[in-house]
Amino acid sequence: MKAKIIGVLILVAIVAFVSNQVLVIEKGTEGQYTGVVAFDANASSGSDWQHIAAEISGNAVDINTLDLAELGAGKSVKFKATVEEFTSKANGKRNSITIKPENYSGNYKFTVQLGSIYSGTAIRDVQTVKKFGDFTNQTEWSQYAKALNNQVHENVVAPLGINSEVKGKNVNITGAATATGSEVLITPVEMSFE
Amino acid sequence: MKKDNNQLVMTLLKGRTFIVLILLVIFFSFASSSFLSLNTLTMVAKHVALYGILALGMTFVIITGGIDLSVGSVVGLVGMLAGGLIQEGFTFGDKTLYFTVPAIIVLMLCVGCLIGWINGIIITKLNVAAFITTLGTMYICRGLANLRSNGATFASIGGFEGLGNVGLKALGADWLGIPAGVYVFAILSFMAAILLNKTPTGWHFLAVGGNEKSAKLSGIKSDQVKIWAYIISGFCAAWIGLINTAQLSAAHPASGDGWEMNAIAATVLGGTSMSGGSGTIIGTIVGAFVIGVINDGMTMCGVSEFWQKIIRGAVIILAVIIDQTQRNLQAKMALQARNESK
Amino acid sequence: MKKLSVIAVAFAMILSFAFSAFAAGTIYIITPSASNPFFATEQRVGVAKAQELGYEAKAFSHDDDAAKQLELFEAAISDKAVAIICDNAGADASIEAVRKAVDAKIPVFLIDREINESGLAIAQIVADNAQGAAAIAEKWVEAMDYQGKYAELLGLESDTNCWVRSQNYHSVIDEYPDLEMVAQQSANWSQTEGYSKTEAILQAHPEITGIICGNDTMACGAAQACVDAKRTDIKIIGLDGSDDAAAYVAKGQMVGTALQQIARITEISIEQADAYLKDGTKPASEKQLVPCIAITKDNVANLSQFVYTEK
Amino acid sequence: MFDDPNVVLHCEKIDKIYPGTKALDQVSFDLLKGKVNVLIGENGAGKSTLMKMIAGIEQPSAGKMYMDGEEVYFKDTNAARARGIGIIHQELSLFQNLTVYQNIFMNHEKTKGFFLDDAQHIEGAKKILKRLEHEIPPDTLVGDLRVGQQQMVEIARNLVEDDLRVLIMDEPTSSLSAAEVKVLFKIMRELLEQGLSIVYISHRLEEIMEIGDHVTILRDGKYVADADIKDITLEWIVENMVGKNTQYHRFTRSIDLDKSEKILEVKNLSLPKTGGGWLLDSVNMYLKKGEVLGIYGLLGAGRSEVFECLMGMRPEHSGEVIYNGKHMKIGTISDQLNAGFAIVPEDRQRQGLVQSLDICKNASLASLSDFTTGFLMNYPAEEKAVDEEIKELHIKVADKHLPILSLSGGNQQKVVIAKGLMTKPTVLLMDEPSRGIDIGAKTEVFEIIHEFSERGLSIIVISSELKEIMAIADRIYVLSNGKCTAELSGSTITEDNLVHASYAGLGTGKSAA
Repeated sequence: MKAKIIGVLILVAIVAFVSNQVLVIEKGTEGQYTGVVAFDANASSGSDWQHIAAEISGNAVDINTLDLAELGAGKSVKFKATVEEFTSKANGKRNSITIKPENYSGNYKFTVQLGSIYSGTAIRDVQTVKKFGDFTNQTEWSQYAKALNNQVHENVVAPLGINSEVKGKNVNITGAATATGSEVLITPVEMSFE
Repeated sequence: MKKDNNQLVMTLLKGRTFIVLILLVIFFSFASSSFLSLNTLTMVAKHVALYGILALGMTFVIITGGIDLSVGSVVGLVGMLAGGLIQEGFTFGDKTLYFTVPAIIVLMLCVGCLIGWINGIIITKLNVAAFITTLGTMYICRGLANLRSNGATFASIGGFEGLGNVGLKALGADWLGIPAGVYVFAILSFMAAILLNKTPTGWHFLAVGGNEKSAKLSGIKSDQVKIWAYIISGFCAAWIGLINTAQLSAAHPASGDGWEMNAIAATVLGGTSMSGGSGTIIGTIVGAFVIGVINDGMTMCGVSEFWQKIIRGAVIILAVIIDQTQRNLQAKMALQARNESK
Repeated sequence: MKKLSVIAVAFAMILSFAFSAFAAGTIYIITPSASNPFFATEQRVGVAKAQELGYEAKAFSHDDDAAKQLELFEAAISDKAVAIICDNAGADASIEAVRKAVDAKIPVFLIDREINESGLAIAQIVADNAQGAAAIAEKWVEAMDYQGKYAELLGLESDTNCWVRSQNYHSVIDEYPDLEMVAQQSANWSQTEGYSKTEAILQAHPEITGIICGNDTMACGAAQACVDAKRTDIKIIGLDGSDDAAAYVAKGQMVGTALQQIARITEISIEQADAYLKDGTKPASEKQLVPCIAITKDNVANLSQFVYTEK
Repeated sequence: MFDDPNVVLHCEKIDKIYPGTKALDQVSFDLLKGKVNVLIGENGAGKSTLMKMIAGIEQPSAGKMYMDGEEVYFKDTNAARARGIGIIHQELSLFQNLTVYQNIFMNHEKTKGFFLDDAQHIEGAKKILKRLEHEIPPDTLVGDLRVGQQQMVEIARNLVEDDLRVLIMDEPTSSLSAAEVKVLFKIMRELLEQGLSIVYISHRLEEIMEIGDHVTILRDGKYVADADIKDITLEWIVENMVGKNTQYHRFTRSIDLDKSEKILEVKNLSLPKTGGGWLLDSVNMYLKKGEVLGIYGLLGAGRSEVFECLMGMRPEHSGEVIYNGKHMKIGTISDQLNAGFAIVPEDRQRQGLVQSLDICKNASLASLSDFTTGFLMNYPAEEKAVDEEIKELHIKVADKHLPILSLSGGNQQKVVIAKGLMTKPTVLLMDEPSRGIDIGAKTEVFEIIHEFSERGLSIIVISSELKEIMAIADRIYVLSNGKCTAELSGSTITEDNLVHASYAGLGTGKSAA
């Protein structure tokens, strides 16, 4: 009996102590107390986009002056070309055009990806506005790459409303290019049909 | 002549763990030039504290003839609950509760006790073998620990001034050059020794483990005594959950995986009999140090991970063999003494 | 007396392992379990390179236990190691261990995985899991022809890399609404579990045509399960670039894997440690991403022992 | 309501029913104040059970107990202890792993604040042990003490409380030396003077005559008689204990045992007891071919130990065994089985049968190697042999593949006997073969024993039931406290001889007869 009373008293003391040592806040308002802002790749890429597009345009070199074998992980390029073919895969999520650059006579094959899903991280890898070290970890770094690809679609590709009618047209392209084997993949940052 | 010989061997055997500890320290001091230094010894003490505290609770459980396999998982679960309370708070409806660190410590110790209590109730009232019960709670607690965050780590253990929950890291820091865990180890060891040797309850642990039937005939509530042993074990495990989280500055759901084995090993090395009824706190502490010195010593000597495991296993088996030898010799000497007095 | 001699033998045993040459200092190489060929490669290459440059090297496993990792770091500090190379046990849970070493003025070089904190380690030479996962996922999506049902085998859920890889697989795959995940299970990085979980999934969801796996050991288990179940139609990918996986890729039983150039990464880390110890040269940036190489049937011949050589 | 100033505790028609047996049947008992109340009866008469009720260890199935004019109910030992009732158990119930003073004060700890007051414990222990004239150092481990000393500690435990009113002593002298018994009696008299009441259970009849005041006799769980010691004789006690009820048919032998050769002879068989003393003390025995030899004795007299030695279960024994005229070295159990020994153990459920196996497997378990072809079991051969045995022993079995527990106790026992016989033994050892089976089955078991002995099998039977052993045995050895106290045959086999011899070894030096 005595033990039970002591037990209850201890329990009451614990409850009293704990309820005295608690801060109750509205759900989701932690930020006001901590000042911590969660990482948002889209917000970050949005504000960086103009600088990055400008940087890539500024650094871009004509494709005919490049040794394509050294393209590797990515370079900024610009060129004028003729559209050879428009392809659409995966219900229009993987659109692309194959092109023939002006004055090019080599046997590389050139593809411009037009989304809405973009592969690779070429834009992120050629820009210097943000570095890997600016991010907490590679997850954020890869989210950032994806967010930049989304910017490409929103700002560059989507407004043009490209479809199979572009075949045979001439196009001016600035963008980031990568190569695997003899295939060059271009992610555009500026594009205009004539 | 032979009798004196026996007595000498007996004394050596009784103090064997301590002798082994001294020999190990001497050995590693020669094997690794940097071993015998204040820094190294502090480090060893810090590492020993982790499973030493678990072993304290385990000593009570094993003395009563049981076993607690759940302690390692309780370490993980308590760490995750504490980490979650600091980083995400406790959401209840549209309110979120952020507890202060002292409150979190109290709550987590309660969680440890609660799991111990559940273990004890299942073992005594529902008559399930201790091995099975705690094996079950071991899996359950590990699952809950992972479930709390879906396997992710809680990294913001430091807390935020604005939320008033700063301070857990102090449990992982050094105070006056000695890690906080070592203080906790010392205090809990002291309390455990007092409890076991200086209170009626302590006698009851030994009585229930030594001869449960007689204990019942003496009017001791053996079920309650056993339940208390598991509560103590859970309490100790909760401390390790907190200390480990503080030391890592992060709560990791895999924390404490397999530590119950270290705790059992330390307890057994310390001379606690797996069949219950005998054991000392000081023995357990020395046992924990033996394991700690072997671990850290071998690492500093560059012994490969695989060999470390082999040697650790051999040491444990050797300890039990020697323990058995001691018991046999003791029985032999008692018989001898009796025949002489006849 | 007999007991004492046994103890003496035990000591002698430890002794024989204890002493190796005293050199320009000891480099500690701490990795996850050496039972996995990937991490065994880290230890093997690391020790070899360190000895080549005149250091003593000690290699240990933390078994993905952050507390054990901390103990190993503290042992290294007590042992006055000159540098620590570490493939860590968790991006958040490892920060404290690195901080301890840095406070004790021991340079730390992280390999393979990064930690969520900059400015502590001298270098974080990270295999770009995110890029690797995305790259191989793209190959897989093509192999799947952008449609079908599939299952995912996750690694140990408390491991950061488990989620990095999964998220990046899904960042690619989830864009295609016709690809539907019908099962997601953890196989704890283990080949045995990969095998048994795949068997179970095939029973429950015979309609799947693809399995994405968080690492190669699980992928090998999954591939073997599919071979045994005569399900040659199932497209499997893994990540790491182990020789075992390469064998399955070469036979067409796996679509591909992403090679983390772990041998190269380990060598770089030792070289950078050597440079730092000799004259304090730090690498240009702390965080260095080493890209992964997507390995498919086309280029699998170039892969051997985690080293990719263009032929 | 019950009120008698001379009675401390009154039991009114107590029943105690265990699954299958009625241990106490309408027993009433008066515990007289300031007296030594002696309880006596054969093994299993219900003495210890009655005392367990009074001490609160177990609770009666029916009946009431009164103390101080009011009804009492003891739900546990604490409740009985609160009424001043203490008990010294038959089996030592000490903590071998703890010290003398810890044992004495267990659950009666003295504390200073929260903490144990060991100084007071040691002081108190010293005082009590001094009173008991056994000045054992209080910090000795109880496990290191002689059994006699342990018994003293057990007694000391009960004396430590001042409020003790009733002390129950269940065979406290069974392991004490003569000198120790003297001290104990002196203490008992002191306690009586202090107004304590004592219940005393013992098999040592002459002790009872010396210390007892009033004797109550139980038999088969029932009250038989009670009387003041001064009014009665030893003969009266034996007569009431044994009773004059059932009679078994005595078999007539066709074999002339005088001409039969000795098949087994045991010389100086001794077996040390852990904790001092002897379980068997220089026992000499022989067994002739075709003979049914009886071993009679009280519980703990060393009967089963003889079998355990012969079956190789007690390698620590000493002595010489001559088997078939040759000196025999006792090996392992399987060696002994191969040599032609077979045993029907005492505890059928725990030692005789494997509950999880069926009837057939239980019967053939000891002789499986006879039914193999290469490494594999030859099931047809096995089943045929089992069928034969079932037929021969008249085991009532519907299907031999039914679970063993589906059989009645008597038939289970026959399966155990069949198991022994299937090893084709030369010597069959049967430990209490009639225990726990009904009278019809008993007779059948006896018939089996007789029949096989007529065929030349030599059988040793242990029994604690006088009538039984007298009916079946050609010759009887009586064991008492590990010593062989009598060899009876033919006309010397009488109840009086058996009973007196069975108490003879317990005496404090002189024989009780």
